[in-house]
Amino acid sequence: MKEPSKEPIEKSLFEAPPIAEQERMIEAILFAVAEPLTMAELSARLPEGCDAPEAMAYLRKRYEGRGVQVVRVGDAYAFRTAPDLGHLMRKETVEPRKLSRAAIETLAIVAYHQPVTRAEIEEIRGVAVSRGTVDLLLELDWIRLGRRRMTPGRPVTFVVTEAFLDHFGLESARDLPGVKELRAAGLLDSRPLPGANATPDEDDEETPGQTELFED
Amino acid sequence: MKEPSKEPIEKSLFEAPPIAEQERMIEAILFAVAEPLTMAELSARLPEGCDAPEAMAYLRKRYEGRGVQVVRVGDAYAFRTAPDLGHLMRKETVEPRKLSRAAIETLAIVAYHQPVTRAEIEEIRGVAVSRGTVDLLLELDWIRLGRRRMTPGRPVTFVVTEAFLDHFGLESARDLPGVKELRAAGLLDSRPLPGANATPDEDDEETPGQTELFED
Amino acid sequence: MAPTDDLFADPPEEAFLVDVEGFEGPLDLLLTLSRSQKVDLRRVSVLGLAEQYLAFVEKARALRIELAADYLVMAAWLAYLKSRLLLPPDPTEEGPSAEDLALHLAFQLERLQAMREAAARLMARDQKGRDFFPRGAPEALAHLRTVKWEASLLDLMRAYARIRTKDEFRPYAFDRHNVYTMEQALDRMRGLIGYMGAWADLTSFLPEGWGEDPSRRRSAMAAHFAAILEMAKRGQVDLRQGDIFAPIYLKRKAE
Repeated sequence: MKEPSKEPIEKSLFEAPPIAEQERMIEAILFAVAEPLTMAELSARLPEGCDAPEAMAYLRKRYEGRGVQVVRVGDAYAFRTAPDLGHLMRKETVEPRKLSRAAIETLAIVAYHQPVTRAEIEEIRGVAVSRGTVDLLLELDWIRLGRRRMTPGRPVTFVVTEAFLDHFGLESARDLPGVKELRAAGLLDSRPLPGANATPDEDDEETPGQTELFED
Repeated sequence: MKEPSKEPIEKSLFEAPPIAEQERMIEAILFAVAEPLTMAELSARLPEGCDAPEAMAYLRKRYEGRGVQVVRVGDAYAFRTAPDLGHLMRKETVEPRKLSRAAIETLAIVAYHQPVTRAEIEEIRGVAVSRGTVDLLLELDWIRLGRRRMTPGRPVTFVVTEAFLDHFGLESARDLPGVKELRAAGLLDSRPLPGANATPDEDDEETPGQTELFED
Repeated sequence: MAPTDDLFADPPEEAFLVDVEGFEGPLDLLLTLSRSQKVDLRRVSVLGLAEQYLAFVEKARALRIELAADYLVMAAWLAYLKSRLLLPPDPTEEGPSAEDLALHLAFQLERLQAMREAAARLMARDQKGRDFFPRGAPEALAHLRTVKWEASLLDLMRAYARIRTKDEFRPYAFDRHNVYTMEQALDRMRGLIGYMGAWADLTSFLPEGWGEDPSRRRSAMAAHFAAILEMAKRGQVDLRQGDIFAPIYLKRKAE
């Protein structure tokens, strides 16, 4: 495996660095060079008289069990992350975030009225629908574009997706409870505060205080 | 320096890996990237309960004198090849952009006097700073905008970046060559021309920032 | 590194003038001139320097070399400083003394010189990509920050309910506009029945303006259907329907 060393004359002229120094050298080269390097390429970079294979043997030994390792790629060498630590390179964090009121309302309108145009959504909500809201729902793959409406301007329509049904555990959008059922379920408060727009979400939830009083 | 560890309860729930393993982990992460990483960024990738600063201390020690080393850049850390081995990476050497004398001096003035306004740079060099010079330094990501000076006109200031520190192998602006001597000699003071006929820009009153930076 | 630096062992003035472009402004020129005094910058004779500078400007003028405005501004200022330095201090004059001004100029030169040296030392440092290197094949540290949008079916239904509720919330008022009552239909049918001959489709009896709009049509249809059922019960009409959902026919009952 050893490289045929240079002629003895040359060797005596150029004193090769100690093997520990050679090891340092290939460590630095292997680190800095983008591609895996063959022994010949490494040797070419080392000073005269160096023994790249021997230095490499030391280096590989040194990195055994470390967080990075010297691996052989074909007939070349490279530093690689230890396989058991690969997961550290990919950090996944999931941030749960509540869908904004505008987004959930827009989604609800699409679900209940599909196919529905943006103008119709705005009419039902009574406020403009921001591009961001629609984009987010599209990105979430909860709504998608339906057929264009055959009316002047041929506006696009929105419909809910399979992913939407999947997420909300529905067989089809038709399974969504109607207004009557919503009311029966107590979800439709028929006595909203005036200016219901401004009331925060929490107001729509049942006030737990009351039922608590009567339970147990 | 130690990070405040998690509450003991949590700590017992999530058994942190042994310190040697933590060292391997930060070794792998730091090795993988080209840019310096802060302790916080490292910690975020380690499992619960790890002590990144302690692991870092071990790691730095391990690489002392090696072909690659852990260097500190501002608040961050990075692996870099040992400077004495640069000659082995001739092929990797990126021809440094030829900087004009104006650009080099402007860079030095920003580094030593930061935060510094354009008027102050001009006052020191005795010549107008061309827009191209500042743009080039900004583009190289060696300087960036600091806070506006709280003087009439609220001029912008310039400071050096972490990329600057990284490029010149500096831990912090305090390690600039000769900075202590210059400060002791009063040559980093912003001393306005005595009398009324001062420089047109009145913003070089007192600049508390620049001394603060270098004070320990 | 600057070509001008070499000129100063024995400054040949011609070279000076040719090289005026090489100066980075009047302060740089002054700094170069001050070196010819071969003293520590702190001991430089500002008066001598002013004279050197003014001589330089004179020479340039004689050679019809155009100097940039800031060189001339500096010349004017130095001429002023020179006269102040030469004359005995005028006690009535306000502002900084000539010595203060001279000291400041010396400070500026020393500071510029210091920054020059600092710049040179900075550039002489080991530099990334030249003397030391980052990882050549960096791996991407992925930080996949996935936002999981949370919305339950309940949220969805509540949202919808909220919208609908908003619509419904108005003072109670019966919607007479779109409702046709059975009483109205009965009155109407009683009036029409006298003219009836053969079997006729119930829909042909719907009043004008109630056949188009679906909700009005539905209401009118229901009212008329109820009305004819009532009439059939009273034995006034016969009803017939071929099939489920088929048109309903009615005919005046033969007496």
